[in-house]
Amino acid sequence: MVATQTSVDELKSIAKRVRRNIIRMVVAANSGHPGGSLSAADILVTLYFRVLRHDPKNPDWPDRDRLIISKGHATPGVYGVMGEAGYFSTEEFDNFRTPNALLQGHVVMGKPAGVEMSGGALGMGLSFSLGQALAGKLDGKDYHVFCLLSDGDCQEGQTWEAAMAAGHHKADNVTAIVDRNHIQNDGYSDYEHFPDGDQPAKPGGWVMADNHTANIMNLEPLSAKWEAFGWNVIHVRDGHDFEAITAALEEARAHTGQPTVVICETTKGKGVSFMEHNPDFHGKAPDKEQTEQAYRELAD
Amino acid sequence: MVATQTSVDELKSIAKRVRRNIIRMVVAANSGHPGGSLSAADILVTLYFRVLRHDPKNPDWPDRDRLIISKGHATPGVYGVMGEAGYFSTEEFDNFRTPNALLQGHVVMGKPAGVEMSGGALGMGLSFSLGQALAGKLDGKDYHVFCLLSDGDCQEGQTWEAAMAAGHHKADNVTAIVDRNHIQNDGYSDYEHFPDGDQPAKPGGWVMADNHTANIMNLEPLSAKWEAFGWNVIHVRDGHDFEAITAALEEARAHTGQPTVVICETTKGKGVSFMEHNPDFHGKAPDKEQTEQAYRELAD
Amino acid sequence: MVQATKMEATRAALGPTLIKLRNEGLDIVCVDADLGYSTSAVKFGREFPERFFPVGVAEQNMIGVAAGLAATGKIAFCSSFAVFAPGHCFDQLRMAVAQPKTNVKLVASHAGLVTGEDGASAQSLEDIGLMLSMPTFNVIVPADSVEAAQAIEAAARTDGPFYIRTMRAKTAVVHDESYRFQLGKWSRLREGSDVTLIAIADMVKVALDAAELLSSDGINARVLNAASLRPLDREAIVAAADETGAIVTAEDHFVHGGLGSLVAGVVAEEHPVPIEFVGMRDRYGTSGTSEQVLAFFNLTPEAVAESAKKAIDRKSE
Amino acid sequence: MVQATKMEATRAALGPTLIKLRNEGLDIVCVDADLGYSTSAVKFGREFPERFFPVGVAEQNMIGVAAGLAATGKIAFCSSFAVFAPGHCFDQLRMAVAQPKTNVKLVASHAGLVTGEDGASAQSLEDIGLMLSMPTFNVIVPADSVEAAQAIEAAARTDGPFYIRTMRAKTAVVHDESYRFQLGKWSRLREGSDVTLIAIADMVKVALDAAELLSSDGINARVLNAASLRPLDREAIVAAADETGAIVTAEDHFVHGGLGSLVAGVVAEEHPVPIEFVGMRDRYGTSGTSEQVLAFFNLTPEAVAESAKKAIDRKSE
Ligand SMILES: Cc1ncc(C[n+]2csc(CCOP(=O)(O)OP(=O)(O)O)c2C)c(N)n1
Ligand SMILES: Cc1ncc(C[n+]2csc(CCOP(=O)(O)OP(=O)(O)O)c2C)c(N)n1
Ligand SMILES: [Mg+2]
Ligand SMILES: [Mg+2]
Repeated sequence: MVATQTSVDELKSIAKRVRRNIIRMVVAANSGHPGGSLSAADILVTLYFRVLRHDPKNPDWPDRDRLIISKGHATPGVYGVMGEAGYFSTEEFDNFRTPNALLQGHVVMGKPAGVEMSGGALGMGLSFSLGQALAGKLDGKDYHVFCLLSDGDCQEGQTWEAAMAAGHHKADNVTAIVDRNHIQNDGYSDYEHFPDGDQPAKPGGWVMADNHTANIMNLEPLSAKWEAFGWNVIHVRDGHDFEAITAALEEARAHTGQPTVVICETTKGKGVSFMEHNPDFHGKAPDKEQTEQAYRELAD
Repeated sequence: MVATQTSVDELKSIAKRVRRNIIRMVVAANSGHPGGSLSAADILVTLYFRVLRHDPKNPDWPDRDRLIISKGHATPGVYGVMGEAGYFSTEEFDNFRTPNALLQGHVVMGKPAGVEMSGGALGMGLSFSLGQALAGKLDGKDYHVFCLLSDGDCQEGQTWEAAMAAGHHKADNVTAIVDRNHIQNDGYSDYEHFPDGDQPAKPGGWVMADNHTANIMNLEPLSAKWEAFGWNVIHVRDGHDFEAITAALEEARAHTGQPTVVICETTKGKGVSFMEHNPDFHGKAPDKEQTEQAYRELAD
Repeated sequence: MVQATKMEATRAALGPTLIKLRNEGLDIVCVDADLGYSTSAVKFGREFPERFFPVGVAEQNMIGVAAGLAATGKIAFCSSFAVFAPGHCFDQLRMAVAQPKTNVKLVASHAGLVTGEDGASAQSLEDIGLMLSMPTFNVIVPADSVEAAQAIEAAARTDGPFYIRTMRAKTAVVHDESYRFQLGKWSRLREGSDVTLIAIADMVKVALDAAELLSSDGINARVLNAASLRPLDREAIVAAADETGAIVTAEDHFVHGGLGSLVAGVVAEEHPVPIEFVGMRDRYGTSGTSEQVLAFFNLTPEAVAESAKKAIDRKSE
Repeated sequence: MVQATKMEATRAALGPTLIKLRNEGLDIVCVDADLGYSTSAVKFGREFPERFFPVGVAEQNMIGVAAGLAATGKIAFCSSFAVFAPGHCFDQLRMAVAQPKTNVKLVASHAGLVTGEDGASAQSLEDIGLMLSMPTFNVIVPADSVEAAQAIEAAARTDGPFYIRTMRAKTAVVHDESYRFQLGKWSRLREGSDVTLIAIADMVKVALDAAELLSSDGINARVLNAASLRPLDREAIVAAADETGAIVTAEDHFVHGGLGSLVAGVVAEEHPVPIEFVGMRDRYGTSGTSEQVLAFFNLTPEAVAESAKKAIDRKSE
């Protein structure tokens, strides 16, 4: 099964459903990671409904494209779209994060079928993706391996080990996608969210009055880093624009001689106003009132 | 004690003695790492006899410059020069690598006094250096931290974590020095030692008839990598030229606002003809005949 | 069940204790790998920005930077989740801290199954084993918030490597304010002569509850809180073997490499008696609330009481 | 002393065995982190360049790449020194191999004090503990080159994660060619009823020599080669406790977390008897030749024999 040419209107309506699924899951579990799920939702929808060569009814299809979720905490987003794509019954959403449930807190390989790798520890996805890509070349298969990375993933040294090796092995069948939302666990990655006047003299990050950290670890110039590690770089200024994401991923697939990274500028918490740009909702469920508001904002 | 203005002629003769010390130690122990010791010897001599603010009689002097040996296997080179600088009795050379000896196989913090960090596992030195540099800034001290790295160090992800953090914290009191000899444990890092015709189609390294690996993991463009991680880069085309090394290290010390890396192109095994460019002598002692030849070549 | 007056997360002790100690003049610095918000370390960072060093999600670098800071004479704290430190930086702990004995204090939170909903990847069941494999590390597992604060203070005031394991979930406060934590000394929370229950962390309260259950069956169980795993309280173990003749260990961790192995080793060397091990064995965790997960894997007062009866039955072996 | 016909390094078995298995059609690939020359893995790479993937000095990536290869159906071998893998990539082994049970085989050489001259940093005394802390990993410690080749073959032919620990130094070949390695089955190299010596790797020969010493004192020591640590041969341990009433374990590794803890755990659960533990405890290694270092730390036939006598004396306890 090759990915369908879903229209932008359809994608929009799927993405809304996915966002509602995200809220449904974290509310059911009263825990989980909505922020990074919402920021990645449009990327995931584009992948599953436009780009990936996959078959939800045959998740082990050897010729399928692979999608490796390195930011393994973003399960509400991942399950939210896989459920829409038909990988499992959407009733499972309500058992999210319960003992032995199909939908565990962090991604688990094969659970549900179609999840390629276990995760939850950042920095590991790109190595695994490279292994799958090298296997594809060895086996003469033309599948492509996509790997979804976060800000934090790009701070782990293992990602740079993998980046270096992928460049060295000219693994042009790997595409890294960075969900660049500039917010992580402790607070803000860099100055992105701060007016100039807020930048204190001390370099290297500081804790603000609300206990969130500012300028945790700046990744810029991020494109230059990937380039220096041998990668083709595509920068998507709006990581919620389906056409832009699609174009970048198709270009990445077509590029030969080196791997490609697609850096998508996104908004953490995208689509739920009080979660947007808000580190509080990195790993927390909304309360009752907030939930109602979220559903209102995400109504069709 | 501030470093002396040792003349180049003096440095040359010290470096010869250091190289003889290296041979003496690995022969006494019948093991150890001559290749990477010889490649780093001139850098180490320049540091200890020209650049470092240090006092061999007061190795714990709080205001001393720090030299962190990340490539912790290069002990013959490190001890070889520290012995010449007067940190311990050179008779200790003959006990190298024996139980409880002062001179252990890999560097051990404080053993001999003056060794700043324990090592032997690659990739760890730059993080430690950054910690010392941050402490220096906090304490209002003007010491400088130098860190000696190898090819292999630059392949470990931790080095890039540390590089990113040093750039982020604007740790301009750290200087990384890369002993770029293009040879590591399994063989050759990259195509440096190969005429063009020898490059096979398979990217990413291959094993040659003599069981050495070619093109293990290319680090180039290495300068671009450090620049993208926020560093000032100085490239020394001949890492055995005392004046060039001195100039680069002084420039590095003076540079403000960001850390500096000095990439020194060196020859593994430098000074002993049959060890030069030869992966066999990464971690092996010469036999009797070879030893005699080495001493002949290293005679004053 | 033993009534606990208070429920508090041991992880919450870190930030406030570090602030207190810095205010008392200790040369404390803190390195953070993007989990200080969760471990409470950021509170120290808010008070002392120049002494707080974020390094991003990079545990290997966190340990190396802490060791470098410590090597200049500072007391270097760092924190993360127990699953990432030691797990993600074991070699760094071994080389930059354990072997040279640098003055680094790793306070790792979110340990054990009780971490809960994130599931298997997040539930550290091996961190004690990893840390005990580095012989120069002191290893402390506080049972409650009172002990956690005291253990952190002891670590700061004692030169050398320390690992302190804390919990995400609120757990029962089993010590009152008069309690004094001592390195190498286990507190005896209940007297008893028929069997000894030796427990750590959240399982201390479980063991106390088990002792209540046993007492209604006429069995007197001694309960020890084994917070100080290194230095170990060998005397308490030998006394348990000598005086009660049967032992149960209880831990929210793998038995192999953890408390179970420690106790079994001493008993085999000093006075062989039957031991029953309550803890995790052949599998990883699963998602769920703390309560759900502990029940799912049978880390309950009932299971501990059952094991105690079995151990007592085996005395005649 | 028992006369060994041959001395061979167990690490040398890797390359040739992988070549043989690939020639038999197994879908083997190999990932290398710049130590394949030392672990003998490069021999496979020379024969099968398209199946050999150097990644540079980057153990974390090595494990991740191997797991990715394995997930497509390949048998993914990787090798390093025991001090770097698991030490430098523990979390990767846990998340990418142990939890999802990917078909990755880690063959780590240069284990133990016998690694010798490089000293403490290079002497892995904790790798078994780390690997046993991942419950889905099979953990095999071959005693000699004959067993090493067979264990590597068994790993290749058995689905799931395997850790095989090999040695740098040449060690005595204690099995003849008729020996057949079995997962979960310990070989009994010597009969005896007074005490059981349970040993791994280079310490198997040491235990055999100790048994010789003991026999001259009229003591009959059983000697077991505990190569298969997971799956464990519980029956052999229980039989040792039942039939000989005293046990000595001997390992070139820390006692806690290693063979000693494994045996102590089973004995405490099944049949408490005195155990004496020969191995490393409270400190790291030092430089020296294999012989010098083993003697320095008392991992000798004499020490094992002494411990056996002590264990026997303690039977009356
Ligand atoms: C190795 C590792 N260290 C620490 C964590 C804890 N952690 C979970 S999410 C997170 C940061 C999340 O921010 P980011 O990586 O930017 O993800 P996103 O914003 O896309 O959700 C951290 C530090 C982890 N999962 N893995
Ligand atoms: C983390 C780690 N992995 C593997 C090794 C084994 N090892 C020792 S030296 C070496 C490579 C040496 O080459 P290089 O780093 O270029 O050092 P140099 O040429 O300067 O001697 C390797 C892989 C190590 N020391 N540390
Ligand atoms: Mg983010
Ligand atoms: Mg080199």
